Amino acid sequence: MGLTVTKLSCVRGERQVFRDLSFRVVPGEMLTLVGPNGSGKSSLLRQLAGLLEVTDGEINLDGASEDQTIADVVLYAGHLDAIKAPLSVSENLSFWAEFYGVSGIQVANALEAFSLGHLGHLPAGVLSAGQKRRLGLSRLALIDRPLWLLDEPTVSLDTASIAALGDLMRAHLNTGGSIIAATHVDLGLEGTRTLDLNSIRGAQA
Amino acid sequence: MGLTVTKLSCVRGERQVFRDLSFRVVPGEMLTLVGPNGSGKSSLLRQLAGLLEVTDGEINLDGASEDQTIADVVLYAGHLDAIKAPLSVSENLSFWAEFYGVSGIQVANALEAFSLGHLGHLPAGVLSAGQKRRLGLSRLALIDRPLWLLDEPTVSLDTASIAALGDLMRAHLNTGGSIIAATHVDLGLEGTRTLDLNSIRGAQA
Amino acid sequence: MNAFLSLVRRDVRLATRVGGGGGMAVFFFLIVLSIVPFGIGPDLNLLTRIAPGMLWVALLLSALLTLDRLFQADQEDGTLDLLILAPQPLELTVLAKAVSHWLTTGLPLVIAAPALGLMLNLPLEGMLPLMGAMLVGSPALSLLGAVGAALSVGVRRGGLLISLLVLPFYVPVLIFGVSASRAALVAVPGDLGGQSLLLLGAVSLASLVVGPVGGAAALRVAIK
Amino acid sequence: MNAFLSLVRRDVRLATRVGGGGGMAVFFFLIVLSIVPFGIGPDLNLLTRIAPGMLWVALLLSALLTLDRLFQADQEDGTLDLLILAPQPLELTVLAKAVSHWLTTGLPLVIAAPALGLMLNLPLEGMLPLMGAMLVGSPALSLLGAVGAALSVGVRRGGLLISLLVLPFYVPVLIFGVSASRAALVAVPGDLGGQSLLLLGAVSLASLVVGPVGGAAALRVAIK
Amino acid sequence: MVPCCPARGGLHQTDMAWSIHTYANPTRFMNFSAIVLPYVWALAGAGIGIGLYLSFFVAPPDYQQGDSVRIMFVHVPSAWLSQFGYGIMVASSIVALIFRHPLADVAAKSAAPIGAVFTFLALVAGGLWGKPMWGTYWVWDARTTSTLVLLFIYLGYMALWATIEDPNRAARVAAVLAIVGAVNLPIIRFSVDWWNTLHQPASVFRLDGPTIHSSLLWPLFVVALGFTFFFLGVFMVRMRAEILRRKVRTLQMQQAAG
Amino acid sequence: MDEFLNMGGYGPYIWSSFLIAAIVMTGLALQSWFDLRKQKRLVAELEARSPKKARP
Ligand code: HEM
Ligand SMILES: Nc1ncnc2c1ncn2[C@@H]1O[C@H](COP(=O)(O)OP(=O)(O)OP(=O)(O)O)[C@@H](O)[C@H]1O
Ligand SMILES: Nc1ncnc2c1ncn2[C@@H]1O[C@H](COP(=O)(O)OP(=O)(O)OP(=O)(O)O)[C@@H](O)[C@H]1O
Ligand SMILES: [Mg+2]
Ligand SMILES: [Mg+2]
Repeated sequence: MGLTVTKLSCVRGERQVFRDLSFRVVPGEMLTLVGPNGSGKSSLLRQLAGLLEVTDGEINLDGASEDQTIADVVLYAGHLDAIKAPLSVSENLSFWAEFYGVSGIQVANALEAFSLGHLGHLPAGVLSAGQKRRLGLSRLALIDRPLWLLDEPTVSLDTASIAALGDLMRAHLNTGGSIIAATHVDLGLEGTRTLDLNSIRGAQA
Repeated sequence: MGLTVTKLSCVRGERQVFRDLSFRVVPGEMLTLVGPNGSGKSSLLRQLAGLLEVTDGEINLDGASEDQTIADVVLYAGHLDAIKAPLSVSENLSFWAEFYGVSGIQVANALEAFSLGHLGHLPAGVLSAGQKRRLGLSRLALIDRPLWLLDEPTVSLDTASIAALGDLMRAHLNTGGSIIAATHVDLGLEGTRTLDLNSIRGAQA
Repeated sequence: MNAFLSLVRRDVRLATRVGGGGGMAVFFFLIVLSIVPFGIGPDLNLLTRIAPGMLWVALLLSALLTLDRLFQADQEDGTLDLLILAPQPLELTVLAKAVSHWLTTGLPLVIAAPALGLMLNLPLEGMLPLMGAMLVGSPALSLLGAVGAALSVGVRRGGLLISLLVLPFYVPVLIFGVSASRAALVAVPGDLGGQSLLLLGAVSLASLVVGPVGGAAALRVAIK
Repeated sequence: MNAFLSLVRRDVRLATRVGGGGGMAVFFFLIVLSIVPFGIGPDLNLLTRIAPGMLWVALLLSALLTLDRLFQADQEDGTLDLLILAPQPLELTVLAKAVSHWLTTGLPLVIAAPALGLMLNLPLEGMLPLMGAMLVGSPALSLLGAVGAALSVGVRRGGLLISLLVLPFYVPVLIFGVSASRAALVAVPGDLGGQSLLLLGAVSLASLVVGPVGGAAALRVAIK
Repeated sequence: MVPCCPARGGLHQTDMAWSIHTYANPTRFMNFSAIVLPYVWALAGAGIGIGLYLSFFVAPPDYQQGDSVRIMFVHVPSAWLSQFGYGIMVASSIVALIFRHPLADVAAKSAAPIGAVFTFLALVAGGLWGKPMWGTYWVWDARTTSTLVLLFIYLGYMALWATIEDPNRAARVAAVLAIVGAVNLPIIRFSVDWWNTLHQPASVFRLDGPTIHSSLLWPLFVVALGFTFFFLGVFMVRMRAEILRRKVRTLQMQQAAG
Repeated sequence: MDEFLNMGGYGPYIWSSFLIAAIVMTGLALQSWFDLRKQKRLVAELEARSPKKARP
């Protein structure tokens, strides 16, 4: 699924975060958002997901059918992991499977993608920071959506998990999916394009 | 301020996280805790700070006077930033200055240490993830304590802020302070020792 | 439908895990009811007279106390974003939240009402109509409450704010509910009880529309 | 002392920023008071009779509704860890939290009580004693409440749990409070109002110890 | 020889610590309770059986209250045990907090539901007694109110246990509540006593100790003894179940980790 | 017999109080016992699954 962004602007709390941002992402491509803190990476991702108002400009899905909205193609993984502490690890994921209409058989596989299988029946509240993050990310392995929007996905992950995430992202790109990810660390994925929000801002200032 | 840890064990939710951990940190030294997710880095830091029960073993301050407890020498910066969204950036920091008995004049300097000076009057709730983190870390520049316990301090920070943090830590070590920090990324500080919690666990199994 | 049910199931399970589910609501109810006599004095006649009203006010309050976290908890841990982005229409999602709220607060109180009524010396033969009125009216509390909870998403200390937003809308439920219960219990002449019950049902039906639609609209605005 | 005051100041400021501080509590109070007549019917005599009790019950409820976030909010954003590690004794910290809770819920209600009393048709000459009783009794609500809030730190959906934990302890406050107010308002023969007031003061004094000590103990065990 | 002494002292100390732990040892308790339980049940059965016989066939009707006085044989032992249960809870909680006695929090947790049940029974039997005696099931007077508050504290205590996932944390937190509750209990009782004299002086009925005739007192003691053994029996069963529950949790956690 | 059941007119109160006590106490005892049995079964199952993985 491709995405074309034209002259997008973002205003938060009456302050212009960025302006006139235009870019394209084609299927199979990954775009990395970089820029210093506060340059608007998270804001852009939320705008793309439809979770933040678009002040100006347009976001278009390329090759989407008439009745498909952005919510139908996007999988968003933000700063927060959307995990319920009192539910067990697998209950957490099973819920999302059911809610997004995915067969429950996938849950075990998705957990295994981030080596969480042996923790399945623990209450999610006792997980360590990185384990929580991995549980959140395992939704990527569970729900099949063409466009991933990832906000600093590697935070708190150990090396093995970063590698697992890299594998998952590579597989997603290879099957024609696309990814837009904000990050301060290098994910080690080859052939990704980078969008520096700071330079945009510089241009605007 | 030095610290000697003898045969420390940690049990969380009836599961042994680590056992028989012994190490020393001398003044001017930094110890980096590494290990995969769930190996007990955060747990160890909370035990050292006195925020988590010590199942077994001992934690002793070297060169502390009789009536000094760990709470008197430690500055803890955990996963959470301890920031109140409705208060402005400088109000947030001023409160901690007053609460820890630091002169209010220092607040502006501490904010500048992480280039937050120009954001001082904004409500902290509108900060970006990295800006929030920087506000949390600016307590390190504000409150003068010999022992720093840092849990993944670089999360969400951009390159410039990581450098600023590095400078601050170096200065702290040079004045005889000591640091114990858990992290998955290299902080680029020379002459630090590393404690791999995974190898400890391996030894125990 | 599957998504709807899974959300209801999850929320009920969450409520059960954290707060003992309906049990907690009944406990609270019990405590409120028994604290009132401390306040207004132990005159049993007086208590019986105001009992139907007290039952309803306590029902209202325990709904209010739990509304607070209805969307707030989901917003704080990022779940709300994903609920909004999911294939299920947001209106159904709000309905599911309201249903699970009712299952863990309204329904247990309806079931416990006779026991509580006995404590207040209410006549036995009035219990069934009382339960009926509460059964018909209590869904409206959860449904209307969902709108308030959605409006105050993102505002910390939502508890009091929600009360302020929601209480005015609760007034009709309270009036018809009390009058339906009182007619059954205290035997008011005429058919007023039945009429109140009808009106109560109408309010509930209306909030079956207003709740999900209003709640979804409020969420969409609040999240952005 | 400086640390103590700065914590009180911060908490009051926070309450003012997010919830309009005391204003919100007064609004809530007003709404509860105005909803009760709907519940029990518009009999003015009856209302006046139960007015002191209602004022106290509403005072209790608005204290309860706000207790929830007393430590929970600080725990969720990591502030609590730092409060515990700070040089100030934890008992004083708990006291400061209770004081700011009282300043933003108890005190505004005490000040607003005469206006609310007028709404309920209470005699004018009883207002001062009523305010006195509320002034003496309401700190106990915040202080005892702090223990409940500390006990339920880290428990999600703590709202109802706190009510369950705290309400039994509120019973003496309620009883003496109402009896002191009623004696002043309804003119019961004898010096019983004064005696109740004394007992109310005793309860408040006792909770001045129990609150901070118990709260700090609870926090220490709850955080670990 | 000399370096031996401190070592010995040390050994002795650990010995003592060890011996404390052995008596507190859950395994020891499991063994001990398995042996004692049948006798406890037997005593409970005998006490309640004989007590019932005495209270229905031997005890005479009261000269004032007639046969209704027989409700006393349920009501009063239950009321006593409701306070006995809270006493056990507080004592165990103190031990749990101060000495970290491994069995203490198990004991405190197990006592609560039993105490709550007897509080409930005292309330119900009192209410059923009240209808013929006072003309109503319920009055808001000193004893009734303070007993109700006791039930609430029990319920709050149990709710706290039910809400906190980690049993160790739950134990410590609940212990604080139990102890704080104990501080308040006499205050509540005292205050309510006083409150009653203001509002309900007339309707309060009280049968003072001396007026209970020994022909009623004897059966009462026998029933009360039977109830007490019943309490202890259920108490031990619940403690056993609780110890096993923790073992289950530990095993589950270990299998998760391993 | 009738007279005994009647208890001088107090029969319903007396019998229901004794009955409720019997039911509640038996219920408590049974619930406790069932719980104990359940825990025993769980321990046995778990120990069967991981034989001799004794706690250090
Ligand atoms: C629901 C109502 C009632 C409650 C909650 C209640 C509660 C209690 C409690 C807690 C005790 C134990 C006091 C102590 O020794 O510490 C007690 C004792 C007693 N109650 Fe009740 N009671 C109720 C109704 C009644 C009624 C209606 C009667 C008789 C007409 C009655 C007669 C007695 C007697 C004779 C004793 C034992 C004597 C004594 O220890 O003072 N109670 N009750
Ligand atoms: N509140 C808790 N209750 C029970 N167990 C817990 C709790 N918090 C953490 N644990 C467990 O303790 C272990 C260590 O957790 P900890 O957070 O210390 O790991 P960590 O090394 O900091 O990991 P990360 O790199 O993910 O931050 C984990 O296995 C985790 O499941
Ligand atoms: N809720 C909000 N209200 C008003 N302004 C906001 C809000 N959230 C963020 N901002 C502002 O928008 C700007 C961009 O924030 P954003 O979170 O998008 O940055 P970011 O690039 O993700 O930074 P980081 O690397 O720190 O995550 C910042 O200046 C921030 O102050
Ligand atoms: Mg960001
Ligand atoms: Mg960690």
